[in-house]
Parts: sequence; structure tokens; C-alpha cells
Amino acid sequence: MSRIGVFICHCGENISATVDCERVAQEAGRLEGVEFATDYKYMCSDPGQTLIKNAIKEHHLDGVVVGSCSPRMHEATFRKTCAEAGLNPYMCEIANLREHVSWVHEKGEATTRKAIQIVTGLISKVQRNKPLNTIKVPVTKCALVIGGGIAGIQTALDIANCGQKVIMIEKSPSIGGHMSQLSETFPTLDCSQCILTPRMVEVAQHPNITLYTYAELDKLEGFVGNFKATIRLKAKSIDYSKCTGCGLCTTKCPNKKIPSEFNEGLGMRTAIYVPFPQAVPNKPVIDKEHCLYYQKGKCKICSKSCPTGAIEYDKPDEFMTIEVGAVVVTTGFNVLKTDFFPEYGYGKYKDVITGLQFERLASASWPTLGEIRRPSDGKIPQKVVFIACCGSRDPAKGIPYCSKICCMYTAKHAMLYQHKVHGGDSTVFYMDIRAGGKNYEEFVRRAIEEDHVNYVRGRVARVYEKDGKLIVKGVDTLLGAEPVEIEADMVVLATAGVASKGAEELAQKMHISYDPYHFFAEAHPKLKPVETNTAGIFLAGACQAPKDIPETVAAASGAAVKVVSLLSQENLVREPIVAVVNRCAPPLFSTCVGCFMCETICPYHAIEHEEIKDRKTGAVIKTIAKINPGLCQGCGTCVSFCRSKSIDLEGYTNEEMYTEVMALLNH
Amino acid sequence: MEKYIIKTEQIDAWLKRIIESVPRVLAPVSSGTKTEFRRIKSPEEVNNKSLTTTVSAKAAAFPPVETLFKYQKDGKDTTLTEDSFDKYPETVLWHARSCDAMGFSPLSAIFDWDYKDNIYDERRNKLTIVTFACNQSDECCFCTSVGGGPGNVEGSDIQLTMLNATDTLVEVMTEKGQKLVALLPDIFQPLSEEVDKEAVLAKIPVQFTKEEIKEHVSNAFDSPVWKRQSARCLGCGACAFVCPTCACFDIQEDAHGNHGRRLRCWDACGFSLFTQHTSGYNPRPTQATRWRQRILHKFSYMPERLGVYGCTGCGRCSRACPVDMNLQEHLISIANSNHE
Amino acid sequence: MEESNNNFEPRIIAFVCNWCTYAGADLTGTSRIKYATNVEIVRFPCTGRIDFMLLLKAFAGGADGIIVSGCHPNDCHYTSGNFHARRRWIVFRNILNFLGIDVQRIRFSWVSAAEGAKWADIVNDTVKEIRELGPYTEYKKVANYLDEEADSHE
Amino acid sequence: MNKLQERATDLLKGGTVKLIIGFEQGNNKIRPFFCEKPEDAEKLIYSDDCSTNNAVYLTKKELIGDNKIAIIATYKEIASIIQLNKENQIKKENLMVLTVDKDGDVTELTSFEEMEKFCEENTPAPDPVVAALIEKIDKMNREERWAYWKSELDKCIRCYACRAACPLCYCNRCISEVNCPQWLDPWKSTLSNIEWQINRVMHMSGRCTGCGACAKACPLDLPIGILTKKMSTDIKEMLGEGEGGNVLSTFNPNDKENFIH
Amino acid sequence: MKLGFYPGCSLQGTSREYNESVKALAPFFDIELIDIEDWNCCGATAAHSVNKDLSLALPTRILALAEKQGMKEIVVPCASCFNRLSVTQYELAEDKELKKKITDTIDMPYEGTVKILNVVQFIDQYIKDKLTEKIVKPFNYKVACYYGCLLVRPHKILKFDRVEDPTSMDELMKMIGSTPIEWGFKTECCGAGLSVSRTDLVAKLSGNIVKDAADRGAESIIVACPMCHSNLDMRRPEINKYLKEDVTVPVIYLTQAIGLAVGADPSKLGLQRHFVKVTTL
Repeated sequence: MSRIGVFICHCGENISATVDCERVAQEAGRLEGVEFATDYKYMCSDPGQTLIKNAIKEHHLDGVVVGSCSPRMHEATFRKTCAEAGLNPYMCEIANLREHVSWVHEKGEATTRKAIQIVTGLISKVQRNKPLNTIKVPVTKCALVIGGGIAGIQTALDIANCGQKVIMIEKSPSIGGHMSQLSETFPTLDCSQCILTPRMVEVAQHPNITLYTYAELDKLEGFVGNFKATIRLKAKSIDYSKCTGCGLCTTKCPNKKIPSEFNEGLGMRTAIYVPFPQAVPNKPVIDKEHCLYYQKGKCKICSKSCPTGAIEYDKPDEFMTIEVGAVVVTTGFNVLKTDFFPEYGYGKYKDVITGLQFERLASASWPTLGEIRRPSDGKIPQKVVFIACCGSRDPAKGIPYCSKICCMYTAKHAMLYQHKVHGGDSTVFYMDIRAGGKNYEEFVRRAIEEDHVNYVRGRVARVYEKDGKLIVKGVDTLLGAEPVEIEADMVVLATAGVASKGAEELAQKMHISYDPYHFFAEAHPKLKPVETNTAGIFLAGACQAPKDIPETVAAASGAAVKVVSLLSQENLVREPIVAVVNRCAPPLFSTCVGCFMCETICPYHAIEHEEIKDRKTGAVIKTIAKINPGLCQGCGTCVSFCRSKSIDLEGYTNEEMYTEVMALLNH
Repeated sequence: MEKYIIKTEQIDAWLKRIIESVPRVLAPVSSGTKTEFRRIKSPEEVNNKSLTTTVSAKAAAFPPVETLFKYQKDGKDTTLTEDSFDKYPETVLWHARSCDAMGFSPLSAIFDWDYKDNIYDERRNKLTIVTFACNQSDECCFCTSVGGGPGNVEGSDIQLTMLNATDTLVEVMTEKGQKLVALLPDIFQPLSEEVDKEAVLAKIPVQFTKEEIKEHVSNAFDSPVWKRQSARCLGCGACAFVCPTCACFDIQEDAHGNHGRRLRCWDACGFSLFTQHTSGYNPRPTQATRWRQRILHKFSYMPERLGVYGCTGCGRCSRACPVDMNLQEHLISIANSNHE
Repeated sequence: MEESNNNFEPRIIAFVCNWCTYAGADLTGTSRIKYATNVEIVRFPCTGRIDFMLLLKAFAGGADGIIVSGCHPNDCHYTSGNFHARRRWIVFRNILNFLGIDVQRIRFSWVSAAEGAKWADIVNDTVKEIRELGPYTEYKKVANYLDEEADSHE
Repeated sequence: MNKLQERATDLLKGGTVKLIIGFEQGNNKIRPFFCEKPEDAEKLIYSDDCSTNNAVYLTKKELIGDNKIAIIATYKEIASIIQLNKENQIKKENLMVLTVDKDGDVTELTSFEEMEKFCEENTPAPDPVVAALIEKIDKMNREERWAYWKSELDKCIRCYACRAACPLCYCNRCISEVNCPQWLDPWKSTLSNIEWQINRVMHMSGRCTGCGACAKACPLDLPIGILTKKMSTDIKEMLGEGEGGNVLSTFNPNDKENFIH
Repeated sequence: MKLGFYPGCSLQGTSREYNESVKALAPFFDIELIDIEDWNCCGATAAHSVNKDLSLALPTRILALAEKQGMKEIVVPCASCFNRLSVTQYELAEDKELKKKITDTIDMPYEGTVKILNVVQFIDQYIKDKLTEKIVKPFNYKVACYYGCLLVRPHKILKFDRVEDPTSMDELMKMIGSTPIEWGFKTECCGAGLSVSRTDLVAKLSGNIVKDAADRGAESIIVACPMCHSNLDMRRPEINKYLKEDVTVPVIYLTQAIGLAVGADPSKLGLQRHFVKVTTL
């Protein structure tokens, strides 16, 4: 027989003005299994809590129902009170007599009746409750940052500066990401390299950061605090311990006609190469696809020229397994290329380029030393057309979203062009100007007003070449939809920002969700913007959606704080409200029959396979589902889905809920 | 035993009178493809053509679920209430078959072998059974092999046999039966000359004897025959639930907070849960062991302990079985087997 | 058993999720919006946790109406519990309807934590509708058959 | 001996398989047959007239153990095997699926792709009786429907033959056997009979292959098969062709919600 | 090889040569094109701006007839007919209620199973493979392939080629020895809808197309749409007036060009019916 204590709070007069609290306590006291019932003015006050504590001790209560305000207010308070009196806190239930009764009903018999009913329901539930203990999960004190762009750099530095270890992996030979390709940054027009390079170096030198470039995530297992990541270290063909980064090899390499990724194909590189002068690490890798040795079997000129003998051919990719407590995904974005826009002639006409290519043209370093020269003949274009929203906001192109950064960088490009080509003429075709951000609108106005960039509101239908000119056919919607034709020397397309290549595959490896455009999905668009649905995996930057640099950096710092707050704990303490798969005696072991149809229902991928083995022979007798308590968040969807009722949710078990419902109905 | 002749066409008039006089009359009523014993309000409802009902007549005295007692808790006090026996109505079971009537004897043997089950006894005592001798049979029938027969009167209070298109023989075995005759005495003519009842009965060949089966199975506990025979058994409860002699029941609580009742409900030995212990251990872990139990119980344990066999050869289990676990076929094979 | 609909007070059980509708109902309280007393709330972590059997059991236990409410689509605290629940209800409602069980007596709704007023409306609306439909006698009759009939074998 | 019997003899003689689950002639009907000895192979027949779906035996460990077995399969069995596989209940390496064409030739379906293809090509025509009954019930008003089902399901004796006959009802513990809480009254009563059918149909949603074994197993011939049939049709209409079988463990953000206020 | 064939009105009137050339081409590849019996107007440009149901019912009837006559695929050379038939099939597949309404209207069973092929798809599927071996006289010219709009838009429904920069005709022309030019007018509007009412606009729009093709050295413009053809060909006097120059580049159907390449009799291809003489070829 249970010994339940019932405590009805008046909440001053908040409850007692409409509910006859004394009667509620009396009626509750008459119920089977109720050992003690009383009412009190302020149950949450010190004397109120003391009353509960004393009653627990005096009457040896094994369960408590407090009729008071909403559990969202004081459930934690009263559970703590119970715990202090030695009662398991999960043996305490709150009947919501204020928000759900006294504040929404008039004084009267029906109102008091309802209060009694609610208390009755919870008395029955608490009789079925089981004592639960918080779940403790040990934490591996190290974070994995995937992607070495500005988001990854910022995250890694912030975590490392808090004294936690970080492992960063970057798939290309150098960290830096897209930001390292940019010329100047809006809205300040400060040099991108100038602000980024010091941070790249800091990453490389930070004692708490281990950097692996040319490395990719191969596999991720485990759960929050306890991930096991397998990293593929792609063979660089260079022994970095010997390489001094002198660069001699790169000057000797005979294959010099490889379009440089860093320069977006506007410049060339060799097969053994450092992607850009400020690369971190500043040591070369061999691009096997273009290396004569790898392709044809002979050459080895680099090896001959290397003063330290650092070249090592034919080494396979290596795999490394690391244990980390948290993962931050900062894999960034891509811009649309290829012939996605045949009507604009990209790929067909050399002088139709993307915004990112323009960044390289405007960059003070490669490939034109900061002079705007068009790719076809190296001439300085006198008339440039910038087309915004190339792909973005165009459901027909499969990209209904706004790429967010294009308005600003297009204004920046036009401005840079006007600054560099005096007397040049620039036109921007746009849909809307979205310049929300600190100093952003002012920046665009400056382009228009001070630098006299010609802004035309309208779409471009087609770009074609005629007599050495690019004919841009568009429309000016502000002038009554007049067709506009501009003969341009160069056209710059503000192509949409899209999810980075392989994002979908990566998401599947990590079991995080992604949106229809393969951008990774945050756990909550507003309140959990850097978390994913998988506990312990965080996001920052443009892998989530197109973002500009300030936003990316802010998100990166946010993600870093989340990681640090996770790693700073010895153990993760979790509410024990998790699902469990039942176990029973042999020969059944569990009523779970292992259909695993629950696997797809769990938003957290918390359902794992557990093999039940014969103790002697080790043969697998049965494979059943097992809920990983580190991953389970306690939604209980699997519980009501399971046909054989083999899963139950602690704190909201089938029996507890069934009993509560039946007791509410006095059935 | 009194014997009468009644004009077949007058039977309905008699039944009508019985319905008017007796609180409950159960008779085979067809709905859809099946015929079952149902409470009737008029003779027209009866399906006179039906050979047997799907479910046997045992529910007339042993319902699928019945209340043993009710309880009410108030604080620390508990009040128990038993149903008044007045709740069980006087009942006439109309148009049953010999095999139905025969089934009540093993039932009574089980319910009364040491402790007298008042509830069962009361229902059984209030039951008057009017059987119709069978002039047809089907391939599942094997009453003659287990000591019964199409015109067997054991357990019947009255048996009717249609002699020809116009006349029906009425055999009254008991006082209860006589009471029914007395409801409309004018239509019964005393039997003037002996009639050949056997001639009109269905011919059901004897395939084996129950004693033979008993002898075979009593020593066959470890025989592989059980596994072989039960291989296709799906483990449902159809055979037990339709059987006229299966009396296994489960005690269940219909509990609702402070009140509830204790119930007796049909159970079936074919269910895997039937003998499962709380620990998870099951002494009859396979369908083969459950099938063995079924046969041994009916043909070995019951005759040994209660002196009565648990089978009337009605063939209901065979008809109900979704996978054609034909009892007669299996019994023949047991009878013909050497001890394995 | 038969109650006249005028003074019939329906008993309605509300199955709600903790994060949206329970909080929404709290807001109704803090906003002091009044509604009918006929509804009692059972709190679940998520609509995904609400077993369809509990709904049937509520009817069997004597409820005249049921409210099931959770987070709006895309707002689920657990991201997809409400989507799974919605599917379950789609199938469940169809089966009930085919069996002739009165699905009008089950009100499904999405009430967010900000929709205190909507919660009051839903409750009042449901109470009104159930009052018009009357007590769910036919279901209760089946549920209490051992009381109702002298002998089940009829 | 026909080709099937020859093949069976070979398989058993050669020890390729320990057991062949097939069909034999029973008492006026075709019934499942477990052929373990080559000399029994001549009893094997091929028929799609058996009311039992023999795939039901594939999840019975006590019968098949860890042995390699063969099943002589019709559309019904194959459709169930495909679904059982999706639910991790089939050890493909221990199962040989044989089917017989109209010329008596025996074909082994070695992959699930082949089985899917077989099912696509051999989908039986819908049962007009079932369709007519569904239509009739659909046309009733709610009260009539309730009266209909109440009277039909009142007859149910809870023998669970419907469950036993269903290849996809393979749970170690059925919800009807759960007693904490006692979701379903374990005795015959109209309410729990109805609740049992609701559970059965809900649990079958998206999984049911429509073999009709449940209805054929019912000793009382209750129209329970139309419940699963109706459910399958409704699901297809409302939720489209689900992937992986179970519509209730997946969702589409655009699922209809016209009933949600 | 037998295939269903829907000529439509244009191919019986202004574009007889298109019909003739498709039909002339077929025997070279052992294809028999069978007209849908009792076919009706597809409603083309007019119906859908007047009455939506009518604009769907007309093509549905055609497709229903094809189904009834056991056709699995039908060849629809007219781009406008192709467009209307495809759009109708799509809309009815998307909307069950609409399908019911329309099939009730035409009072014929309709499943929507017939595959609709435009002329390029037809050639791609049934002619392309054997084309190279059949060429007797390569069509060795510089050509401008002009697709117009009806063949490719709306892409969501037609799913044919690349909507902004189609290349399928260019590929075929390359196969028969031509050199297609790179140009920006492949899918520009010819003014079709205003063909009769605003010839001045047609002159302007079609003029720009013809001019660019000519300027880039095209010796002929290849089309697969009767509307395109009549605007670029029949309206040439107006065009030339607008352009203030005499552009003589002929406009010929894809099927005519291929027909010439495989050695069909030019008169059977209807080349004599053009307004802009094709003598230069």
C-alpha cells in the first residue's frame, strides 16, 4: 500500500478564491493509498516546504502530490524539497490548480470538483511512479571541428582559449575557406586576408588545437560526450615532418597549367602546390590527378629538387580514430557554377564570371595583382554588368531561398570596380536590395550615390555575345518594364550560395538532419540556432544557410560556448526521462522482437541494436532495440509506436499514464 | 424413458409454447455463413437444417466470461458481493446435438470433481437440453469412435428424431424433459409400436475406440508424434473455444480503482501464455508440448482421474481449425501407430 | 443513464504536449481567460507519446469527448513527434470512423504556447459540441456490458 | 513425380535444406505441409488455394531453428517475406524461396528484387466480395456502422486465430498479452473485441500485404479482413505509397491535416 | 514499327510541309505513323485563355481516343499541340477531381497513359540511332537552331531539354553534317500569339531573331514549330521592312533538313511551299 502525501496550496488567494482547497485536501485524504493530506497558504514558501519535508519524514511518505501552480513554475522547487527530505524527486507530481483551474474558472462546485479530479488522477499516477535517478554520462574533453573556414577557425580558437582541446579537420590543403579568397569585405572594405591570416596562424600554433588538413570525416559513432570519429587523412605525398615549406618543388613542377581552385580557375597552379601564399600549413601537397608521376609513372622532378627528401609517393590514405565529446560542423557553402545559367552564358563566354571570381580579380595578390582585367583578353573592362539573384529566390532553379550575402557583395564589387577603374561604367540588375545589417544600407547607398553605380531593378533575360560585346538583355521595372539592352565588357553573376558538396553525405554520416537544399538543420530556428537534433553536434556558419562573415563569426562563438559548457562538465547530468526497452527473463530476454521499425521514428537516432548472446557460446540469440540514454531526449514517440509495448518512457510510463487517465474518470 | 410421436409440423407450436414459458431459449440461429446458439424469441429464428453450430453449447452453463463476485473498497473496508443465483435464468437448449449433450458430462466432472462449483452447477441445473438426433453428418464427425452416436441420448433431457416427412420420435429421458412435454401435452401421441430409430440416423463409421487411443497416448509422452502432428498448428485458441468439453479457464480481475470484480473467462491450452510462469519460464515451451497436453488431457488424464473422456467426437475443433488440424485424422494415426 | 442534454455536463479529457499546448493552457490561466470546467488535462511530453489506446480507454472510462493537442507543425520540441502523431491520427480516425465510432468526439488541434486564447476557444467549442452530441451512451453501454446484461450469452 | 516434387526430393536428399514448407491436400482443403524427408516429397502440391499464408511459419523459431529451409511460395507468401525482411525477421541466407509457374516449372527467387518483381507481375485482382462489403459499409451512416460492427464483433470469441494466422503478427508478446497496464480486457467482451481489432489494424497499417489470412482463419467468419483492406486503401489514398512499409514510423511534413483545428 | 500520330490543325493548313516532311521521313526508318481517328482540335492558343475546362477537355478527348485506339505513344509534331496535350495530361494527373470532371465532360474513359512525343523526342527515340548510316547527302550548312517557347516551356511539365539553352536540335543537326551556330535567340519569343493581330510586333520580335541568325552567318534557320515557322517565314516581308534590309535566310523544319540528308525527294518534303525560297540549299 502506498503512502502518498497530498499538499494543496492556496497560493495566497490565487487558488483558494475559487477552489475550496480545504475540501480538495479532505477528499484527497479519503482516497486509497493517501496517508496525509493538507492545505496551506503558500506551499512554495519556506514554511510550506518545511511542512512537506516534515510530513514526508513523519508519515514515511513514498509519494507526493502538490496541488499548486503550474509544474512549469514550481515542479523543480517541490521535487527539490522532496529530495531534501529523502524522497526520490520523481515521486513528486504537481497538480496544476492555478493556471488550469482557479484562474480559468469561476468559484463554484464544478471548479472544486475539477480540482479534486485532477489531484485524484495524479495520486493514482504517483502510486505507479518509480524512483528515477539522473543519468550521468562521462564527457571526453575534446572537440572536433569539421571545416577550417572562418567559422571553424573562430570556433576552434574560442574553444581552445577556454582551455579545451580541439581537433580541426579541413578537407583541402589549407585552412582559410572562402574568406581567404575574398578581396575586401563589406561594409568596411578592409582586406579579408589581413584580418583572417593572423587567425589562421593562431590556429596552427595554438597548443590546444591539433590541425589536420587534407582530412575528412569518415565515420562518426557514439553520442554526446562520447563520440568516436574516424578521420581519413588523405595522402599528401609529402612528409610534413621533413618539409620546410621552401617551395622549391612547386617551381620545378613541369605541369603548370592546372586551374587554381583558390583563384577560381582564373590563375594556374602546379601539380605539387600550396594553394595560396598565405596557406596554413604553408607546405605543399601533390594533386595526384594532375601529377605526371601518378598519372604516367615517371617524372619525380619534385623529389629530385627537394632539399630535405620530404617527398613520399604512393603512400595510402591513413585512417585515424579519435574520441571527442562534441562536434562542430563548419563546412561552409559553395557558389553555383557550371552552366546552371545557360541563358547568361556562363561557361560559354569567358567574360561572364561569378562573384567569387570577381573577388579574385579584385584581390591585391593573385592573379591580376588587384587590377580588374577581364579573363578573355586581359583588357580592363569599361562596362561591367552585375546580375544579382542568379539562381536565388527562383523556385524554377530549385533555389527558392535568398542567398543573403549577394546584395552586399554585389554592391561591394561594383564599388571596388568603380574605385579601380576610373571612368568605368557599372550596372547592377537586382530584384530587391536586402541590406539589413549594421552599416549595410549605408554601404549600398554609397555605391549608388558616391560611386555612381547604376542600379536597375529588373531581371536579366539573356546574355549573349555579339561583335565582341556581351549583350545583356534585361528589363527595368521601375521604368514601366522597359526592355534594357546593355553592351558590356564583362558580366558578373551573383550566383546563389548552395550547400557545400557532399553535405548530404556528411549529414548522414553524423545523423544530423538537413533541409531540402542540403543545408544542415538547426535544432530550433530561433532558440537553438547552433545546435542540431543530435545532442553534442553543433553547427556554425554557412553550412546552415548562406551567412555573411559577422553572422558566421557570431554563430561560431555561440557554438564554441555550447561546446565549452558541455566539455567543462565531468559528467553530463541528464533528466532520467528517457525511453527504455524492457528486459525480462530468458528465453525471451525482452519482449522486443527486433523489427526496428522504431528506428526511423526517433528524431535523435537514439535507437541502437543490441545483440543478446549466449553466455557460454557467444552465439547471438536475439537482436533487440536499445535506447541510448545519452541521445534520447524523452519525447516518447517510439513508446506509443511500439506494437508490443516493449519500450516505455520513464516518468510517463504506459502504466502511469493509463492509470492517470482512468483515475481522472473515476473508472 | 417415455417415448412419443409428434407431428413434425407441430414442433414449432411446441417450441413457441416453450419460449413463452421459459425465460431463456437458446437455439441454432444463422447469421452470415455461420450458425450459433442464440437466445430466440420465436421458432422462425431457428435454423433446423444446421448440423452443428461453430461454437458448442457449453456456454449455456459455462459462459465465456462470468462474474464470480464484485468488490467495493471504501477507505480500509472492502465489501464483497456475489451475484444472486436468480440472475441465472431457467434455460432450454433447443436443437442441440447428441455430441453437445454428451459434453456436459465431462464439464460437470471437471467442475465438481472435488469442490462443487456452485455457479456452474446452478447454471447446469437450470438447463434443459433438447437434442435432435442427426440424420446427416460431415467428414469431421467421429462421435461413434468415442462412444457417442448420432442418436445417443446421454445428457439429453429430450431427444427428437425425425422418422419421416411427417412424424418425429420424441424420447423423454428426464423429469425436466417431461416438464417441457407437459407444456403442450396434446400434441404428443404415445408410441404405439417400436420404431427403427437407427434406420434414419446418419451413418458414422467407427474408426477407433477411445480406449485404444488412451492406451496409445498414455505411453507416448516422449513420442515424436506430437511435434509432427502439431507442426502446422498456429497456436490460436479456436479448437478449445469451440470444444464442448474444454473447461480451462482463467481468473481475471476487472479492477477499476476502488471497485471491480473477479471474472472467470475461457482460456485455451494452445496459447503460448497458457502455462507461462511469471518468471518467464514455460513448462510447455513449444506448440508440440501444448498439442500433447491437449490430446493427453482429453484421452488420458481425464479418463484416469475423472472417469470420463474429454471428447464427444463433434468435430468442431477440426472445422474451426485454420490449418486443418483434423483431430479425427490425428487420432486415427495414433490408433494405427505402433508405440513410437 | 439517459441524461437530458440541457443539464448534461460532458466529461472531456485533454491529452496535450508539455511544450506547446500545456504551456498555452498555462497562458490562458495567466491571462485569466475563463472557460468551461468540463475538461481535465493530462500532460504528455509530446503528442508523439500519446498512445491511441489511451483515447479509446478514455471513452471506455466514460469520457464523452476528447481533446488532443500539441505543437503546430514544425514547432515540435522534439522536431517531429507531432508529425508522427498526425499520421497516427489520420489512420486512427479513419479506422474509428469505419467502425462507426464517433470521431466528432475527438478534437484534434495545434495550440502553441502563445495561444492562450485559442486554448479557451477550443475547450469551449468542444464542450459546446459534445453537449449537443449528448453523452456517449452507446460506447459506455458496450464498455459496461457486464453490468448491463444479466448474461453475456445471448 | 512432378517437377516440384523432384526438386524437393533433390533438395532434401542433397541436404541443401532441412525442411520444405509447402502445401498438401488436406480434408477437403489445401493445407500447409512440412516436408522433411525426401520420401514425403510426393505429397507436395502447388496451389494458391490454401487459406493459410505459409510465411507465418518463418518466424517460428521452434519450427525452423537455425536450419536452412525452403518455402514453396505463392504471391501471398512472397509479399509477406518481403515485408518480414524489411522488419528484420528473415535470415535470407537460411531461406530458399521457390515458386511454381503455370507450367509446373519451379523457379527460385534468389533476391528481394526478384521477389518484388514477382509480386508486381502477379498481383491478384482485388476480391470483389470484400470491395462490395466495404462499399456497403461506407454507405451506411455512422450509427448503422456502429450497429453493424457491434453485432459482428460481439460474436468474436477471442481465439486470436486472426493473429495466429498473420505472418506479420510475430511479436513475442502481443499487446493483448500486456497486463501492466491491461490495455485490452483479456476476456471476450464487445468492447475489448472492438479494441482488439482496432489495435490489430493500427499495428498492420502500412505493413499489411492484404493476403486475407486473418479473415480466412476466423472460425466465425467475421468480416475482419475488410478492416485491414479498408485501412490499406485509405492509407494509400491519404498518405501515398509509404516507403519501407510502415507508414506510422515515417511522416511527410505535408500530410493532410484538415481535421486538426 | 507503328506509332500514333496527331497532326493537329496547323499541319493540315499553314504547315502542310511540316506534316509532309514528317510523313516522308518515317518510311526511311520503317516507321508507320497512324493518325488518331476522329481527332479534334487541341484548342491550342485560344481555348486556354477563354475557358479552362474546354482547353482541357479538347486535348483529353484526343488522348482518350489514342488510348481507345490502343496507342502507347503518339507523335505530335506541332509544338503548340504538344504543349497543350502535355499540359492537360499533367493537370489531370495532378488533380483527381479535375480528372473526373473532364472525363465526365467528354464521357470517355481516360487513364493518362499515352506517352506524348514532340518531333525532336520522336527523332531521338526512333531515328537517331540509325540516322548516321542513312545519310546520303550531308546537310553541310551553317544553321541556327531555333526552338521557340512551346517546345520547352513550362519545363516542370514538359521536362524536355534544357529550358533556357536547349541543345537537342543542335545535336541532331550536327549528326547530319551541319554546323549549328552559338547564338542567344534559341528560345526568344517570335510573337506567335500576336501572329495575326499585331504583325508589327511580330516583325520586330521575329526580325531580331532572323537578323541575329543571319548576322552570325547562318545559312538556314531550323525550327520544329509551325508558329515559329510561319512567323519567321511568312512574315518575312514585314520583317525585312522592319529591319530595313533584305534578309533571305530560309526557315526550314528539322524534318525537312533530315529528309534532305537521307535523300528524300525535296518536293515530298514540301520545300516548295515556303515563302522564303530555299533554292540556295
